[in-house]
Amino acid sequence: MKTISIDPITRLEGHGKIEIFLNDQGNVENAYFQVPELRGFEVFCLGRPVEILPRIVPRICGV
Amino acid sequence: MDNFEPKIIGFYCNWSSQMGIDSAGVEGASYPPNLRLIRVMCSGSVDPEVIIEAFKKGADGVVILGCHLGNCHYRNGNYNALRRYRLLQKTLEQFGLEKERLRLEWVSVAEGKRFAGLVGEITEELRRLGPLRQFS
Amino acid sequence: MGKLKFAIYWGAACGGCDVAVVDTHEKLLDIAAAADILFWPVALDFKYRDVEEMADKSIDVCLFSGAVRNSENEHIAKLLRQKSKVMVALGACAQLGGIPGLANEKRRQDILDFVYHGSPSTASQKGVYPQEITSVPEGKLKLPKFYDAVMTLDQVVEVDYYLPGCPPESARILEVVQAIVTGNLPPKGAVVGALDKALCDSCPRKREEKKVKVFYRPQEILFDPERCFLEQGLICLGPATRGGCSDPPRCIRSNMPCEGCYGPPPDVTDQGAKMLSAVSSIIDSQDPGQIEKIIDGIVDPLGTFYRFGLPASALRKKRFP
Amino acid sequence: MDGKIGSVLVIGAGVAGIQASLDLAESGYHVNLVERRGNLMGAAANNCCKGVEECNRCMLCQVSEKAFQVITHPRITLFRHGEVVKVEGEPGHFSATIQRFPEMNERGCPICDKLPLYAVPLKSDPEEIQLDVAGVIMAIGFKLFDPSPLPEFGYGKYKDVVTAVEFERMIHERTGLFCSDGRIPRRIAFIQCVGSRDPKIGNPWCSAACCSFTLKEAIVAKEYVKDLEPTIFFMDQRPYGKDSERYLSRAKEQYGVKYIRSGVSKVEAAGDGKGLVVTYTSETGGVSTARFDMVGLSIGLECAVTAKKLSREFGIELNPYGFCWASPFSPLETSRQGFLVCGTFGGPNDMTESAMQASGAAADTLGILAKAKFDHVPQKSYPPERDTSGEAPKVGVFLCQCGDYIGKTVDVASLTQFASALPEVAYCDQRRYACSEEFRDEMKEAIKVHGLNRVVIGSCSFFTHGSLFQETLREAGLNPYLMEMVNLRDQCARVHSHDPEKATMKAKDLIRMEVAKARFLEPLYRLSKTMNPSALVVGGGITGMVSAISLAEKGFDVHLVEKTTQLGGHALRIQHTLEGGNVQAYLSDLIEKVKGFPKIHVHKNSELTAYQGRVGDYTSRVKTTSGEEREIKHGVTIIAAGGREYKPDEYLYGQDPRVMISVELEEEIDRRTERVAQSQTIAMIQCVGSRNEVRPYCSRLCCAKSVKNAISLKTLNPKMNVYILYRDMRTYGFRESYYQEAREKGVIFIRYDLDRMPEVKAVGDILRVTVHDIILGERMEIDADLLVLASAVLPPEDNHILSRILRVPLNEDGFFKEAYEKLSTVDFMQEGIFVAGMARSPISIVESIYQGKAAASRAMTLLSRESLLTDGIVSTVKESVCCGCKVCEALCPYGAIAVVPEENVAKVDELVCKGCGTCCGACPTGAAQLKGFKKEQMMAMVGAYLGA
Repeated sequence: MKTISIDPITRLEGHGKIEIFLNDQGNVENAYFQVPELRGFEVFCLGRPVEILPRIVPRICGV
Repeated sequence: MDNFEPKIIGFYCNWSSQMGIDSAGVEGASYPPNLRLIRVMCSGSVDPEVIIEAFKKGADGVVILGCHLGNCHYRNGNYNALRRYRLLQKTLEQFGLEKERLRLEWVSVAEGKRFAGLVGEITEELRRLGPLRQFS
Repeated sequence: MGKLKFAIYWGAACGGCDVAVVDTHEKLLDIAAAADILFWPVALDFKYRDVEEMADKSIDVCLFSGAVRNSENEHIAKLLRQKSKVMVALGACAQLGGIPGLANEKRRQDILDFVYHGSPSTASQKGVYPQEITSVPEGKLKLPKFYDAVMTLDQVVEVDYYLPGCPPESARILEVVQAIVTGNLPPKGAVVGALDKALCDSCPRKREEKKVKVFYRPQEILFDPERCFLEQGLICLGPATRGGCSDPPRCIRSNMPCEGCYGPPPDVTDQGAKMLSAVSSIIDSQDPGQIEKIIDGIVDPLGTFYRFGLPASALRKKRFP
Repeated sequence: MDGKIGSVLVIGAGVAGIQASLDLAESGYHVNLVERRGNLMGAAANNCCKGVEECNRCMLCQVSEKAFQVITHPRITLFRHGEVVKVEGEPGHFSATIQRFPEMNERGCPICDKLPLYAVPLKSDPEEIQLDVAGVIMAIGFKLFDPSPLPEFGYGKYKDVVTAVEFERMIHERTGLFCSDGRIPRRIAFIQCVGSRDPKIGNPWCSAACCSFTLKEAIVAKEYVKDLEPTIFFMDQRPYGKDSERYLSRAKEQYGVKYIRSGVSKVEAAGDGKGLVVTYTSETGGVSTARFDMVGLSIGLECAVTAKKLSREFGIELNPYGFCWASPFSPLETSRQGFLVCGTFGGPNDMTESAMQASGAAADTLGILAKAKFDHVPQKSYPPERDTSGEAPKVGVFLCQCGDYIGKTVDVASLTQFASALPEVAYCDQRRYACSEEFRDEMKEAIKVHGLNRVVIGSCSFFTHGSLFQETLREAGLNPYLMEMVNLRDQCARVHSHDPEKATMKAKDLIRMEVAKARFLEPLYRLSKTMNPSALVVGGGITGMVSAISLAEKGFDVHLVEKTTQLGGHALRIQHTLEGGNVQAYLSDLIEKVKGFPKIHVHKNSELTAYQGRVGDYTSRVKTTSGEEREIKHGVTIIAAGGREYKPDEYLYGQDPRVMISVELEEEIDRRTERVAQSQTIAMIQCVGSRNEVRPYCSRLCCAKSVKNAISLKTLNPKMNVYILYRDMRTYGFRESYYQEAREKGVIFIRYDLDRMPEVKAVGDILRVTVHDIILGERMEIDADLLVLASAVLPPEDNHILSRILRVPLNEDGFFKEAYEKLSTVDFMQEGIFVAGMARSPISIVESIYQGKAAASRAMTLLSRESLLTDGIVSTVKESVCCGCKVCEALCPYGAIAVVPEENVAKVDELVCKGCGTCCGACPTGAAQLKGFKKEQMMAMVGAYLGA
């Protein structure tokens, strides 16, 4: 079985990776989209004073 | 953890606290040998950056020693120490350091014995808390 | 001399630094005229494999933005280091850990639990967590290892220059690139694209006397737009932050206190320690009770003084005994 | 030399003796200080720090520091265990004979008798010594009243009845508060005026210091035992000192100290054998009892044991109470010329007044001293300092065994070996006594032979021996700041004697840390600042004039700036003192004297408009009312701006012509106005505008003033009804006898409370004063012909302007705030500027006189020098990183660091900086660093201990 790995996915914001598995006929058997990135904003925003949030969350995505 | 010997760094001012600390020796009081003292001119001059560095390098406790409030050789340097220490302590708590690891104590010329008792108490407290493992 | 070869990469980042590069607008063309960009995921179609195939040190300059959050970040950082002559930490995340570095106040497991399970917006009935290796009928899928703590770039590879900011000001990026192109580089290890002086030096606000009886949160008062924030009781990290983001400084210009993204000035290693030292020193009280109360007005010291620099600070991360 | 002697004899090394000696020595004279006991500090040594959270100002720390200065001062010769037996000759040429007790124990610590050796080299002398001195300062102190002969207090009978001084020591020694049987007391009583204000036993005076002292004990006791109920039995609350009123309120409000106005008739054991029962008669006459666990007797002050003997031998007169007699307007001069008195020998006093009198006495002595200055210290020459800047660090480590003190516990041999192997250590040696001359010579030799450029000494305290070893470095041609000390004795060996192994380990760490720091030591230099030998005195009242005369007598130029058209200030309106002294005669005498001095330049109608510079070199601008401006250059400044009286807006003042304030009554008495002569009834109300919410301070002099006026009225017309409505009569010290006299003359004293204030109404022709008589428990109406208000003393209106111009602080009440409330009371934190008189706090004329002299004396410690040397340890700013944030500026207690606007960087005035390093700790960019204690040095020490 042949595998095509698109790593990283480019020309977009964020980190991504696609693994495409081809069968013997060369057709796509299965494809997996993976996101290798986690920063955890959900968690480290917790408990922070509210006025700090507008200064933190823009850094989720700067594009 | 029975054999754990805490490493303690103390910053002491050149005036009342130096006289007090030295008089513990003169009076023949005794305390555990875990404290390493560093002389500064005033408790108000101790830089939090240095304290944090001490924790980073593996100090289990830091104590700042100054003249009693109202009796600073430089009038109010010790108030500065107090303000700085409180905010630093609050910040260090957010770093997960027990607040007992950073102490600010006033020692006067006549308090040699009290100082000896204090070192004993601080050492015991840190023994109970256990080692502050390396941060890095 | 042939054209310089550039690589631009992002680790744990938001892409803001890349946008800052793009924000050089038509000057980007000048860069393109002087340099070939061999690798830039946000803009160009090169893959990791292309980088792997390059000869060592065949890239002249790598601009690396983003912190090191997982094994992939580390792996690529090392790869690019191997292939590059000059490694530049671009932006606060690469230099200091940046906003993603705030995660160092949390346990790794707590982050995973909340994001993949506990968060109210997460619907994961089976409680699926990301796995480093997932077996599928066709083979194995690999995800990078999510580290215990966020690291700065120089905690995993050697860094030649630091270009601070969240994001770095475009004009500064351009200046640095021009310096690189002309070979006009400072000694290794230097911070470039910023000043040696702290931000206050270029702050236009009036400074009178630094004595503060109350620390306010910005929503609590109407403040004087002409006067030093700190003197009004608003915590501004200007005194312990490198200047150079712009003149006048950009947050100050927008009537907001500096939050410290340009990192510590040259003689400071722990920006937060220095800032909290200055902030506590201006408290105008000699009453222990009142001092306590005033300090309680600073609700989140770590998030305030170490907002961008937690992984670069002396203690790096929260300790969980 | 003009034939006079440059040496003074000071008798008694208590607070007053220490202060007088230091002032004189600092002014360049030689002092022979004779003390009967083995230790210094006199009664202050009884003060013990109790280690509660906030300092209660026992002042022991400061007195100890001063005592250290005395011991190590090159111009002070200390004779402990000595007594002056004879003084012959004339002022300027006395010959004194000192006898020393043979049983003296020179090895005892001179600071505190209970400590063993502090190896400070002390001069030893033969048993009888002859000294040539120009003047004598008597500071022989007092004796504490012994309550044993008073059976009613049960002292000596019950173990839990102690004197307040014993109580103080007890808390300290047991580091806590315990009854004799070990229980923690819950209820504790303090009885005031034991042995004071008691004519029956021959002590009619008020001992002045005990009210504040007891207050402190009560607060401290409460700090130790949180649920303690301290009760104070008293007649009048008399903490009259500056800021004492606030302390009193705090005691009541914050600490819940209970006050019972009463007379205590007896203290007995309780029937059940537990505790003590105090029987007392309350103000209203009822007899009650209360039970306590402990009783503290606030014992009074009596004349010193040796007072009689010395007075006989020296031919100085005593007053009727056995204290030293002093002349009314020269309160520090005794009956024998050239003999001065200060401290409690002149009368009951607290530490503050004693220290001020001591400085004043020093100023008075200067007049009879030789002009030659600083001639008692041999000028020493040093080899030229070696330039070590290009050299790699070569550290020499010198270790001391301190006899057995270190050697017994720390393995000095292995420590030597360890130190020798440390990086950059080029030489290491050890001796039994590192401070011995032989070893110091060897040290110098080693520095030369081995080319050492840093020195680490492992011995004892930097405090006691730092200067000795710094001197050794200088003698070896090294900059004295290239030396660090490790206190191996007191911080290691002596405190770890039970564990020699760990002590040695710790010693190694300490040496390694100090060696690591030594690597970063830099040569530091003491700067010399020029001294313009002239003074600016702001205020031409009694205080200012006294200061000016003292300075001019010693040959200094004085610019005396007075706002009004004439000299004399507040005193122009005062006729005589409580003691009967003629104020106007004194004043015109003083004004004549001022005029007679060409050195005193009087600027009337003038105000200070600008002021800049630093100690030794100030430039001021003075502007007259007509707009003329002139520039004055001077070396020091004395603020004597005076005070003013409060013009009440209560009690119909300003509305009814029959209502006046005390000073107006005094003028009318003097003029014998008809309405005073014809008055049948005159009422006075005390504390008008003082001790209230607006002005929570005591104006201090109004009680004596009213008593004085009342006596005058009764003398004019014995039939006149004179009422004084008061809250506490504060006739402290010998003023008490006039209070007594007033009562004997029939003046009626009625006490009122804040919650039931007197009321005044004009009812037809009648001026009706209504007061709730607490003793009778009923309202009382006084129909007065005249009503006199004892109004508060206020700081001058323009104090805040002056404060801003001179950059020295005011307290909450608007008076100038001195460096330390109890000692250093005429100094500011800023060197070169002093304050005296009413500008500082309300005081009497006699007190202004010695305060004026005290300020002059303190000023002369600076003016006498050709130049002043700073310490090498000062802050420095790295301008390339300073951002001008101004955090440092507001912090500096000396005003030594400021941001220069044009450059936007902070600059340190090294001539003003005292090297506390507060700015450095605060500096957010790390630009400010304290020389000798830089961050890299601190980091090196931390790293050396914990690993890099």
